[in-house]
Amino acid sequence: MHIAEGVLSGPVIAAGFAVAAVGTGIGLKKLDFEHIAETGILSATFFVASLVHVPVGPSSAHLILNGIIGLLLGWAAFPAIAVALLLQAVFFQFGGFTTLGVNTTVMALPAVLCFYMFAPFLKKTGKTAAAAAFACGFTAVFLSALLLGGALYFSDENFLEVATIAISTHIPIMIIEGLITLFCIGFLKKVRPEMLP
Amino acid sequence: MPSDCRQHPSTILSLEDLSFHYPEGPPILDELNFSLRERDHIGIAAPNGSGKSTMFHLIVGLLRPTAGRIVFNGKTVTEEADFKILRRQVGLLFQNADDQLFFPTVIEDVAFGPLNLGKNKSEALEISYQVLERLNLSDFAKRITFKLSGGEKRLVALATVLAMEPKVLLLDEPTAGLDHKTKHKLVEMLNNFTELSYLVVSHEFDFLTETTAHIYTMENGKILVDEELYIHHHEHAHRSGKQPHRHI
Amino acid sequence: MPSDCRQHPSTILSLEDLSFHYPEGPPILDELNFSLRERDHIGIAAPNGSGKSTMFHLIVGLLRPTAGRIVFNGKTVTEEADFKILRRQVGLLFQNADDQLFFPTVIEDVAFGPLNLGKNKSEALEISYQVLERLNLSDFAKRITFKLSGGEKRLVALATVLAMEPKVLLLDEPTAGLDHKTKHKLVEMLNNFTELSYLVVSHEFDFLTETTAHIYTMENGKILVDEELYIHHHEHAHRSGKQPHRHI
Amino acid sequence: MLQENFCRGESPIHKLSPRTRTLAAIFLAFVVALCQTIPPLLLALALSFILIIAARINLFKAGRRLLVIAGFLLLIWLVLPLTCGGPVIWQNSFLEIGRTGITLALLLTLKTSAMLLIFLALISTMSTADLAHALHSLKLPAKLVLLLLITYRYIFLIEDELQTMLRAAKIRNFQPNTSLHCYKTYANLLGMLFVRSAERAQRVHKAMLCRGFDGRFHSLTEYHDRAQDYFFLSFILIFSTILALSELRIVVFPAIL
Ligand SMILES: Nc1ncnc2c1ncn2[C@@H]1O[C@H](COP(=O)(O)OP(=O)(O)OP(=O)(O)O)[C@@H](O)[C@H]1O
Ligand SMILES: Nc1ncnc2c1ncn2[C@@H]1O[C@H](COP(=O)(O)OP(=O)(O)OP(=O)(O)O)[C@@H](O)[C@H]1O
Ligand SMILES: [Mg+2]
Ligand SMILES: [Mg+2]
Repeated sequence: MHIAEGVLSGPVIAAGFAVAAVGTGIGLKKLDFEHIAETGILSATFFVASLVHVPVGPSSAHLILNGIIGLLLGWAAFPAIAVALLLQAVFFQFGGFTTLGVNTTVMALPAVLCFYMFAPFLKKTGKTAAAAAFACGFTAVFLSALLLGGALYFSDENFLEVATIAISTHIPIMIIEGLITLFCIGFLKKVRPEMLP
Repeated sequence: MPSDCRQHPSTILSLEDLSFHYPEGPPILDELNFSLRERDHIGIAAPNGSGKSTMFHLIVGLLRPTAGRIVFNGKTVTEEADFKILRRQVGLLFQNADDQLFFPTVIEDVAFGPLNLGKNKSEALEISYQVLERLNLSDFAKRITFKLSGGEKRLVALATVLAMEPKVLLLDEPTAGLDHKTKHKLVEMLNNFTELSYLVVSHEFDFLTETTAHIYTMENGKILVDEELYIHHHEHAHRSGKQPHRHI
Repeated sequence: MPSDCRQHPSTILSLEDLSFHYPEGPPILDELNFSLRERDHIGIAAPNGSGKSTMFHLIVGLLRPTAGRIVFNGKTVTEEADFKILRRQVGLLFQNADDQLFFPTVIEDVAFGPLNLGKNKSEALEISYQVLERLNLSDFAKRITFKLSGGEKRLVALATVLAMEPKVLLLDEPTAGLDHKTKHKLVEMLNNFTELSYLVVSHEFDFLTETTAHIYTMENGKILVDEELYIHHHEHAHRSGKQPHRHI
Repeated sequence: MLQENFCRGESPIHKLSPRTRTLAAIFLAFVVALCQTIPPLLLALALSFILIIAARINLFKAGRRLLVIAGFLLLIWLVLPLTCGGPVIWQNSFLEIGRTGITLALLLTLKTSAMLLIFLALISTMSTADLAHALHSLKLPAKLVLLLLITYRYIFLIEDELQTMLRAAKIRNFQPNTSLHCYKTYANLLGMLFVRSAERAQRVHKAMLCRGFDGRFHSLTEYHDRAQDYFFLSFILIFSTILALSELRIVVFPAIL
C-alpha cells in the first residue's frame, strides 16, 4: 500500500515526515545492537513477502502484512518499514522520497497500534488467540486504508471520492490479511513461539 | 496432441533436442537428448553449474525450454495443463529439503500433495500414513518439520513426493549433508523402489553405483550417455586434488 | 585471572572437562577435553549432530558451557570481556557463508572486522586489500556478495576472518558445496598457513588428510584423540554402504 | 526475480558521485512536489526527459516503469472530472464533466510522471549500497543505514528462498484460488520464511559478534566532489529557482502554457 509521488500536498508531506521521524526515532532507540541483524533480515523478509500475489476472486492482490510486522517487531516496525519502502521505491518506483514519510506512517503506525492492541491476547489459548490474530491482520490494513484515505483527503478535498474508492477496494484485502495473519501466527506459535511477543 | 513419438515401447519420458538458457544468460542446456524407460534407474554426476537442477526443473515445467521438446507417455508436453498432468506422475525431490517442507507438522506436509490432487481429508491422511510407514517414519507424523535434523528432513521430503504416487522420481543430490547412516537408509529405500523409474543427481559416485544401473555425466549442456567418459571424468577429478583413499 | 594452567609450553587453547546442553535438551558435550598447540593442524570428522558446530560456538563464546572451562593463552576465559579479546585472535568460519557475509560489497565486508577492532578507514582498507590479494581475490573487492557463487562466497568469508589477523582458525565444514577446483584452491591456501593453528571440521576424509596432521572424531560428547578409533570409525562407514573406490 | 536494471552504465549521470545524485534527487523531488500549476510542471517533465536521456536509459524501458502509476492515474482521470465541479465543459443527462477536475488530473499526471522519471534517472542508476552510503554522508542515522545495507544484502537470498518454496508447492499440484486452503498454504509458506529468517538472523548476529561488532557502524565511503558534481548541483539549483519563479508567476511563459 503506497501513495505515488506528486499526489500529496506540502502540509501532509510534512505531517507524514513528522510522525515517521518520531516513530523511527523511537524504533531505533529501542533497537539495541543485539537486534539489528534480526530487524534487517525480517525487514528483507517483509519486502519479499509483500511481492506475493494472492488470488482474490478473479483478480489478485499484494500482501501488506503490517499486522504481522507489528507483532514481530513492535516499535522497530517503523525503521523496518521505512527501509523496505525505500527499497520498493528503488526497485519498483513505488513511491519516492517525498512520500516516504506518509507511506511509512500509513503502514507502520497501524502496525505499532496493533502490537499494543492485540499482542496481549495472543498468549491466550484457542479461540481468543485466533480471533486476536485475525483482528490484528484485519485492523492493521483497515487503519492503513483509513490513513491513506485521510492523507489523500487532506491533500486536496477533491480527492474525497478517490479516497473512498481506495478504502473500499481494501475491504477484501482486510479479510485476506486477517486470514493470512491468523494462519501465520498459528504456524509461528507451533514452530517458533519465541518469535511472538 | 497426438501420440506421435513412442520410439521405444516402454519409454516414459524423453527429452528431444532440449535447449535452455536463463534470460540474457549463456546456454545451459544445448540440444540435450535423453530418454528414460520404465524401471530405469539412472545416475548423473557432473560439476557444479552444469545444469542438472535446471534440467529437472524443465522436466516438471517449472522452467520452459527455449527449444526442443519434452515427451511424456508418448505425448509432447507444452502447456501448463499438460505439465499439471505430468507433475502428478513425476515427483521431484529438490536439492534443498528445506525448500520443500513448509507446514508445521510432518503429516500436514505429506498430506498437502494428495489434498491438491483432489483427495478428501481422510483419504489424504490415509495415504500419508501409509507412505510414512513405508519409509519407517511413522513416529514422525506429529513432529515439527523445522526441528528435524538435515537427514530426517530429506526423508520427509521424499515422503511428500511419494505421497503423490509418482511413476518417475527425480532426485536432486539426495545425499548432500547426510551422514553415513542416513545415506545407507536411503540406499536401501531406493533399492526397494523396483517398480519406479528414477533419475538421481549426485556428486557421490559410491552412492550412485549402489543405487543406479548407469551413470552418465553432463558436459556443454548435453548428457553424455557414454560410460567411458564417466571414468575419464573421475580421473580428472583425482588429478585436481582428490586422492583415492589410502588407508588400510 | 592469574595465568594458572600453562601445562604445555606452547598450548594456545584448551578445553577442560567442557560440558554443554541446550536448554532442556540432552547433553551435547560431556566433559570434553582437548588442547590445541601452536601450529597444530587438526581435523575432526564426526556424524551429523555430534556437536562439532556447538563446540566451535562455545570456544568463541557465542554459547556458554554448562560446566568445565576454556583456557586461552594460559588464561581461563569466562566473561564476555574475555571472549571479546579471544575473538580477536580466534577466527571462526561459519558452516554457512551466507550468514557471515552481511554487507552488499566484498570490500565492506572484509573491512568490517578491522574497523571494529579500532583501525581507521585507510588502515582497514589496506589490511583488507592485502588479505584479498593473499587469497587471489583482488578482483572481487567491488563485487556484490550475493552475486558470488557458493565457492567464491566461502573464500570471501575466509578473507573476512583472516582480516582480523587471528592466530587460530576454526573452520566449520569449509568444503560443503564446493566443486573440486575450489576445494583444491582451499587445500593450497590451508597448506600455506604454516604459521597459524587451525581446527577443521569436515565430512570429507580426503580433504582432511590433505590439510591436517591428525584427524579426530567425536562420540558421546567427547573428542576421541585416538588414531585407532578414527580408522575403526572409517571402516565402519564402509560396512554401512560406502565402498572404497573400485575404478582403475 | 529482483533486478537492479539501470545501475550499471557509462552515462554522464552514472559518472556523478552518488551523493550528488541523491542530494539533487531529494531536492528536486520536494521542489516539484510543491508546484501547483501547469507551467513549472511542464518544465519539470522536460527536465526529467533530459535526465533520462542523459542517463542513457532506454525510453521504452522508462515508459514501462511509468505503468506503475498508470492504475492510479486512470482512477484519477475517471473520477475527478466527474466530481470536482467547476465550469462544465461537457454534459449529458447523467454526467457533467467539470474543468477543475480535468485541470487537477492533468496536474497530477504531469507531476507524478516527472517525479518518477527524475527518481529513475538519478536514483535507480546507482546500486542500493551506493544510495545507503550517500544517505549516510547526508546525515541519515548510522543505525538506519546499517539496517538498509543488511536488508538490501538479504532480499535477494530470501526472494530466492520464497521462489523455490512456491515452486515446491506447484510441484505438488498447488493451484492458487480464492479458498481457505490456498490462504492457509500461503500463510504457512510465509511463516516458514519468517522462521528461517529469524534463525538466519541469529546466526548472522553471532557472525557479527565474531567480527568484533559492538553496535557502532563505520562507513568506508568518502566522497570527493569533482567539477562535474558542482556543475550538476548548480544546474539543479538554478533550474529549481526557475521552477519556483514560474510557480509564483514571477516568470511567465507564453500563453499556451
Ligand atoms: N535463476 C537463474 N538465473 C540465471 N542463471 C541461473 C539461475 N539458476 C541457475 N543459473 C545458472 O545456471 C547454471 C546451471 O545451474 P544449475 O543449478 O542447473 O546447476 P547444477 O548442475 O544443478 O549445479 P549444482 O551441482 O551446483 O547444483 C549455473 O551456471 C547457474 O549459475
Ligand atoms: N539452538 C539449538 N537448540 C537446541 N538444540 C540444538 C540447537 N542447535 C543445535 N542443536 C542440537 O544439538 C546437536 C548438535 O548440533 P551441532 O550443530 O553442534 O552438530 P554438528 O556436529 O555441527 O552437526 P552437522 O554435521 O550436521 O553440522 C544436534 O542434535 C542439534 O539438533
Ligand atoms: Mg543443482
Ligand atoms: Mg555443524
